[in-house]
Amino acid sequence: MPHRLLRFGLSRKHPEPRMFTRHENLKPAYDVVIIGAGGHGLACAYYLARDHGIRNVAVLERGYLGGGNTGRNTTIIRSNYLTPEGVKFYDESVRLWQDLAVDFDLNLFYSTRGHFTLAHTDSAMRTMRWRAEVNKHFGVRSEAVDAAFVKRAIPMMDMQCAGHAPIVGALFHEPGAIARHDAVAWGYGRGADRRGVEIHQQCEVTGIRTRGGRVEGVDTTRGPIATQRVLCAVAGFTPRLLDMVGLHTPISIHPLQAMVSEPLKPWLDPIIVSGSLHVYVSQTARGELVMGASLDPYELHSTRSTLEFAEGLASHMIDLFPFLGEVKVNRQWAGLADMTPDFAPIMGTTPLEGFFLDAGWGTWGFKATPVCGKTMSHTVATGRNHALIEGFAIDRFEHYRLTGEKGAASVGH
Amino acid sequence: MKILVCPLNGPRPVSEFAYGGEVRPGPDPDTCSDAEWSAHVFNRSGVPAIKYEWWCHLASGFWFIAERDTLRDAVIATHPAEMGRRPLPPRGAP
Amino acid sequence: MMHRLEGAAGEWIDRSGALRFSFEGREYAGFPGDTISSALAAAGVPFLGRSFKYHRPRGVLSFANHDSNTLFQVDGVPNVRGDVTPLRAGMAVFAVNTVGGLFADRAALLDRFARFLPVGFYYKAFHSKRLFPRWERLFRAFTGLGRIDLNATRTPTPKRYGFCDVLVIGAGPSGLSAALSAARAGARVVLVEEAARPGGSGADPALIEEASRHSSITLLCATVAAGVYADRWVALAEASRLTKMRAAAVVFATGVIETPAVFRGNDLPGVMLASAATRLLRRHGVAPGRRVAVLAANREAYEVALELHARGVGIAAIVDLRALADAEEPARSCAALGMRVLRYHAPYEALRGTDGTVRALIVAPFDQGGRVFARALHRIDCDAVLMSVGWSAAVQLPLQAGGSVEYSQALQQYLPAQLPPGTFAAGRLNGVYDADRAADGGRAGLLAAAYAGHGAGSEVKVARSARRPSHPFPIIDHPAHKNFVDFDEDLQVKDLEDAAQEGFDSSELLKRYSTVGMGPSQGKHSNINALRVLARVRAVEPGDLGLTTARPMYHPVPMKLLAGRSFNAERRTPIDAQHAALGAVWMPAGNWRRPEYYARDGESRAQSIEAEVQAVRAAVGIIDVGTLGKIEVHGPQAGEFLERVYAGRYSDLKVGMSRYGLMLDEAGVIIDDGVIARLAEDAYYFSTTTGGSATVFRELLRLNALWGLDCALVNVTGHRAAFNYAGPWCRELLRPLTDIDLGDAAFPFLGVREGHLAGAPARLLRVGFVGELGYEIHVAAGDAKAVWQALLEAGRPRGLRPFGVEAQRVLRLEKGHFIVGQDTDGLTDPYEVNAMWAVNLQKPFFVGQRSLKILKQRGPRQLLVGIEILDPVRLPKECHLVIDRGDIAGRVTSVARSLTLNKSIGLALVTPRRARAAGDLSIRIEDGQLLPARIVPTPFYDPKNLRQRPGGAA
Amino acid sequence: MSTEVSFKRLTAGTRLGFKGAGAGAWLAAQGVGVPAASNTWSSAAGVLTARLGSAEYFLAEHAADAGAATDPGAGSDSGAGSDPGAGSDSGAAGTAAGFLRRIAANARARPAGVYPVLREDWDFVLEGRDVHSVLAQVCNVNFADVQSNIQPVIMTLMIGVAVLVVPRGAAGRPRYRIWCDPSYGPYLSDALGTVVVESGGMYRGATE
Repeated sequence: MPHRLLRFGLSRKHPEPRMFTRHENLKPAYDVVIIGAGGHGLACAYYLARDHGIRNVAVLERGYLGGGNTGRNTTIIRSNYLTPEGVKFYDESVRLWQDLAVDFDLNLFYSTRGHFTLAHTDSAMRTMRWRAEVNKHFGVRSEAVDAAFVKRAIPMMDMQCAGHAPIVGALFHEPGAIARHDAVAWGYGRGADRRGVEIHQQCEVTGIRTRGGRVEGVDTTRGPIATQRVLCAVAGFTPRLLDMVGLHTPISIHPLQAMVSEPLKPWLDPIIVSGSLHVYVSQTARGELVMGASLDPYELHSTRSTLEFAEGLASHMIDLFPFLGEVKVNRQWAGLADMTPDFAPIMGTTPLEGFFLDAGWGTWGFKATPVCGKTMSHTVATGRNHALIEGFAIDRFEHYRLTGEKGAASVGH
Repeated sequence: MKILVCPLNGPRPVSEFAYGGEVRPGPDPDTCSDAEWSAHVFNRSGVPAIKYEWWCHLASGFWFIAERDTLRDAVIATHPAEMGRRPLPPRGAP
Repeated sequence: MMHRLEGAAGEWIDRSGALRFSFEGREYAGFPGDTISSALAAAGVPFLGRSFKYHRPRGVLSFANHDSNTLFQVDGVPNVRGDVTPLRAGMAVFAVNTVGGLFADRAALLDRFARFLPVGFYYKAFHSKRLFPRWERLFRAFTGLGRIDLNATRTPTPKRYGFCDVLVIGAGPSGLSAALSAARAGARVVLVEEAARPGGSGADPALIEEASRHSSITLLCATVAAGVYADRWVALAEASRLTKMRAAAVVFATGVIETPAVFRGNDLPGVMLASAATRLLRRHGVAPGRRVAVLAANREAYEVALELHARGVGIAAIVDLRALADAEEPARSCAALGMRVLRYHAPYEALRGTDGTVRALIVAPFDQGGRVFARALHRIDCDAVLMSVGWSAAVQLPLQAGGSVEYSQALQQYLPAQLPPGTFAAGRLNGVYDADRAADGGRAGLLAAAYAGHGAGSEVKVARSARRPSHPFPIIDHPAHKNFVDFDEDLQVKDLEDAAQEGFDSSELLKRYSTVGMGPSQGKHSNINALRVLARVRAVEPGDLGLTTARPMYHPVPMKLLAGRSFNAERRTPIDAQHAALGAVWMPAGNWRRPEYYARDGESRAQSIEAEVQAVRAAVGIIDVGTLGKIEVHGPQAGEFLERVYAGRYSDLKVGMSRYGLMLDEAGVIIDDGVIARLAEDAYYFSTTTGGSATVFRELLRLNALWGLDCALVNVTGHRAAFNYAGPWCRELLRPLTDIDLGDAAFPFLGVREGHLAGAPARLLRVGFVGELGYEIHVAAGDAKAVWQALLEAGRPRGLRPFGVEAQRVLRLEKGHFIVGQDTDGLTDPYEVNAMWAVNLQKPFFVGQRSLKILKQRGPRQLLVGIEILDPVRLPKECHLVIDRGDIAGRVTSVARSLTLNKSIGLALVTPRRARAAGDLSIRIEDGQLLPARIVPTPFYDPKNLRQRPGGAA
Repeated sequence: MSTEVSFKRLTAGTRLGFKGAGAGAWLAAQGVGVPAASNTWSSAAGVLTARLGSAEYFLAEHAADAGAATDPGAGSDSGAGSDPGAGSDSGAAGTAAGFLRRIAANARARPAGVYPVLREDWDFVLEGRDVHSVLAQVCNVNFADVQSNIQPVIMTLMIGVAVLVVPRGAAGRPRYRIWCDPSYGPYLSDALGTVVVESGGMYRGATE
């Protein structure tokens, strides 16, 4: 047992301070207001305070800390993207991820498991090879592997997928990892809090005040705030915030559902994704199978669950792993995803001076949490887009310069 | 599962339908600016509201227009596709 | 210790039979009608499982599927719910989550270190970069519950759709009454009950009888309403079937779930919920012990005491937590029988006996804040402790349905507040207890029936319970803790307080940090007490904190039930069997399958494909292209329609001629292509890609509905077969088979003609996709086999080979034709693949036209070029990268070894700079080596296209 | 007692389709009993005419259907009050085919607003007392509640395949004609056959 647990046994009172100070009131003004206390917003606050010395920051959250997509996603972390912009960006994120637990002094259960994106057709295999080659070009460990390799790595899987979608190969991404999603928000939140950032939960933004094309302040359910800089990091709710400042983007909202099994003794080490079967699955440190599939087919701003989703996903899980029939699904849930036409985010400065955007996260926002914090804090601090996010600028659509990450999005994750 | 009332086939579960996106009359391509056009092509009104949407009943290939509250996933009314040829009556928030 | 009593009326077991089974390797016997847990309890097995975190011994708690310490491994199936799973002869039952067996669990050591393992301890340590992997391996060795059998096979189970007027969930007193009143009003009723028999917590047998017999009530027992979804769509899970029930109206009669008192040792085997003891006693004739202590905070406590007494079980004492306990019945009878009743006392600690089960209960005077006067401790010897201190409303399903709840101070439970249209609540869930439950059920049943269009509803108002069935704070602190709130996750009061102290002091954050309610029982027995603890910390009322979101499943559902038979709709061309007979090696194409090539004895894959290519180049070949989308458009404005959906011009297309067509989306991106043939002034026939056929046709229907042009679209993809018969000999071979004049004058290149072929009505298109003289032959699906056979036989003497998709790819590559989706990607526009020849920007309008004007100014981001691989042996693969001075300059989209040309050729999308520079470039293959290649003009083969029109230009 | 349901593929008789604003009137002029309402069917002289939406028609021989009337129980179809045409089916078989062929021939003149639709559908009959227990496993439409007296045509999805369903038969002896795209025929035939057999019914598979 690690010595640091001893103090718990030896002290009478629980020797842990609050992770997040409770602030009864808002200050009249802040240097920066971050809307959304999810992983992204908190990460940006953390790096603003730590790396840019900007500590007079308020993070406003309508619900509770980490309660949005940060706490609803299936925690897959990878950098096996398709476009150079994507690969460089997520590779930096994976690099940051690996040191995060130590930075925070908080165990995130960051667990490198290896990530297989299965290919069931030769055209899918072509995409896998494309991704592998681009990844390798930027030093990211990915390989297009054949069916035999997959069989060796995941011997219990039905390579024929019940006969209707035989596996011809896969993209194997060694650094693929999972992490304890909530802890990421808590780690950034605590780190920001300790550096003077104020986190206000149950504080909803009702309006954003502007004058002459620049931000002046934010109205909230707990009163107005004056500020020159606002970061919008509210994946799932972005259009509602943008509507307050009259900005238009391609973002439309679709629910993304997931489900989790009862705890089982570990049997599945790697992360498995199948585009054709619309499945991704990993086994958590608690022994649960966390399973997801593709987006709901139509726009909806509700996190309701559907039976069709559970039916389809269970069916495809059993196609891959026929022995799972008796394994029970414990719980379904859903999050709201900001979808963009090119499956790439929308980040950085906007036509409205002082208003910064961290949005369009589709189904892949969690893995980008650290790099978003890094790049957005730089962007907010300097007013200029960080080099790593130039490909994700809001004006790329107007100029028909989409990023084209679609090919990497298989089922999203 | 959600029920949609198809003007041709009556009430059916949503699994019998394909979603065709919001009904979005565009600007005149001959007179509009590039910016107006790209905005039409790419931008969407992502704010929850009661929207006119294209829906197709798969088994009959029948397209129609539904007024749906995208916040509650409630279909308020359905209309024949012809409605899409004329300017649509305005719709409010849910 | 628990034991079986003499038989009594109404029990569910059949004492004449005996079921032998084993538990942890030891032999036991139970009766038909037993569950696994009841049989083990009857056999006096001291405990049934180990807890999740500390591996503490645990026994029956709820006996109602609400606790996870009675999950078993049964015949290789993990996490079998022993409380509700019927006992079968020969079952081999094991506890889950033990190291070395239930009775010698080495992991039990963890219990000693509990104080070193506070809430969220795993966040506080083990994360040094070097050591975490090692710790993780250790955690993974201990984590999880059941073990799955990797050799288990798939068991397809049927699924069905169900339809009813009124669905009643729960067959207790209120549910039965609801079902009856709805049925009497004329509704078709389905009544579901998760227990094996109706009756719930005790309904009038006459009521049960009547409801079970009623002709318009379908009673489904042992059936769990697992989830309530949109528009009253309810998942009903039986042991081996899922029913998806569409109900016009729903009555929730889900009742209440008994919740434990929280005190040190409340998890010892022998300490259980009073309702669990009642169920064991009534259904299975099992007594909880011989001297039983009852913790009381409601009337039910006294009722259970009387019931046990009547069956000869000794009552050690009734410990009533309340200041003013009931004086009237049934408390009076208990006193009259001389039972010892301690008022205003609370359990301070339960003591463990040598066998690990409860031996005694230490009680003390109690204040309502959860503190006891520890100086006045008092010992009660007992071998069982029943907890009857409160209930938690089963609001999960109403919440899933979209309803809201509010916390009732009077009742100390949540009550439905708003319920969505067509849903109703009844009985204890609704705050109506005791005899009034039936009346409340009747009311709800009538309202539900009326909503479903039967009867006039009901004006009746049924009052909520005047008594308070639940104690506001049945939670007792103890300096040494081990007073458990959550039995799934081993959470003690202090764990929740500590979590709150660390800032996780909203119900959602508390859940996420402490994991309270995240176990297999999803907090059914723990959420309400956790809220009470948190409320005390925050100095608010539980109602101020709000519940965490309720989501499906109500009880976990096996994936096999959700999966059902898992149908996968697949399409076949009419000559699928013929392909198989010819040795087709299949590849998926959309939801079709197509021959990739035809395997022959003594040929490798590559050899077969080469031979197929050579057959087309030198003699004749045939390929089934029936999977292409095939669409007809008829009507005066058919041409206008095509002008709008394709980028090219078609109104000027001569009748009897065809033209290539490129389809763009609004952004100017290439989404599909095909050939458009004009059959008559007002009739066109055109093709789409295999993958795009369904979606393209659907979008065309939408555009037609939107534009309202005078034309009609017909999708004949599945109704027409199509073959491409190509090669220098094809015309000679076709002549004797058809009445169509095939001469160049009568039937020029790109012509389309209708007539007969091999006796069948046929439509022929003279095409050049593979670069030889060739005809696409389109016939009705019903004629396909005969025509295919005739074409094969005609060609045999000339060495015809059927060719597959791979050969076709080589053939078209030699001609430099691109394939949409392979040589283009999700952003490719016509400029980038030099396809502007197929675009007519002068037309008034077509989809994507306006964007092309913008794309022209933007300029291409990549350009498709032909390449020749200069390496004599090695070949790059498709999607290998083009490298220019160390940077990515593009990728290979198609590549093949061409025997015809005796060189390796391909297509590549490269940066405009690189494309214009022409000349040599290098391609990086898997191993990182660079292969030299050169940009060359296309077509590679027959650049003047003479072979596809041997008679010269038409 | 075994389940009483049988499922069989019929050897396809003549089938025709027409589309277009003029189709209804033209068919009427050809002597076809054209249904007045969308998604309903009518039957005369052994020809079943289904109106798909407002301006599309599907014509098929009843004869093929009645031809199946050899197996036990199916005979009750003739008496079926729900289907005026059914009575004449068996007798009309030959003439029906000829009639349809004539219509097809006349259509080649391309009358205005009448567009021929090639129909090569696979053709099935699902019938028997317990037929609804089978349908409930493959389709989300509540056939038990379908008002067969209005002679509805139901376009829906069956285990993922678009089908055209015409309810026939008498009360207590439900009977359904089912058509689907030929490319889905083998799948639907096998999958539905499996369900029928597993439910204890009778399946006569695709007869080539």
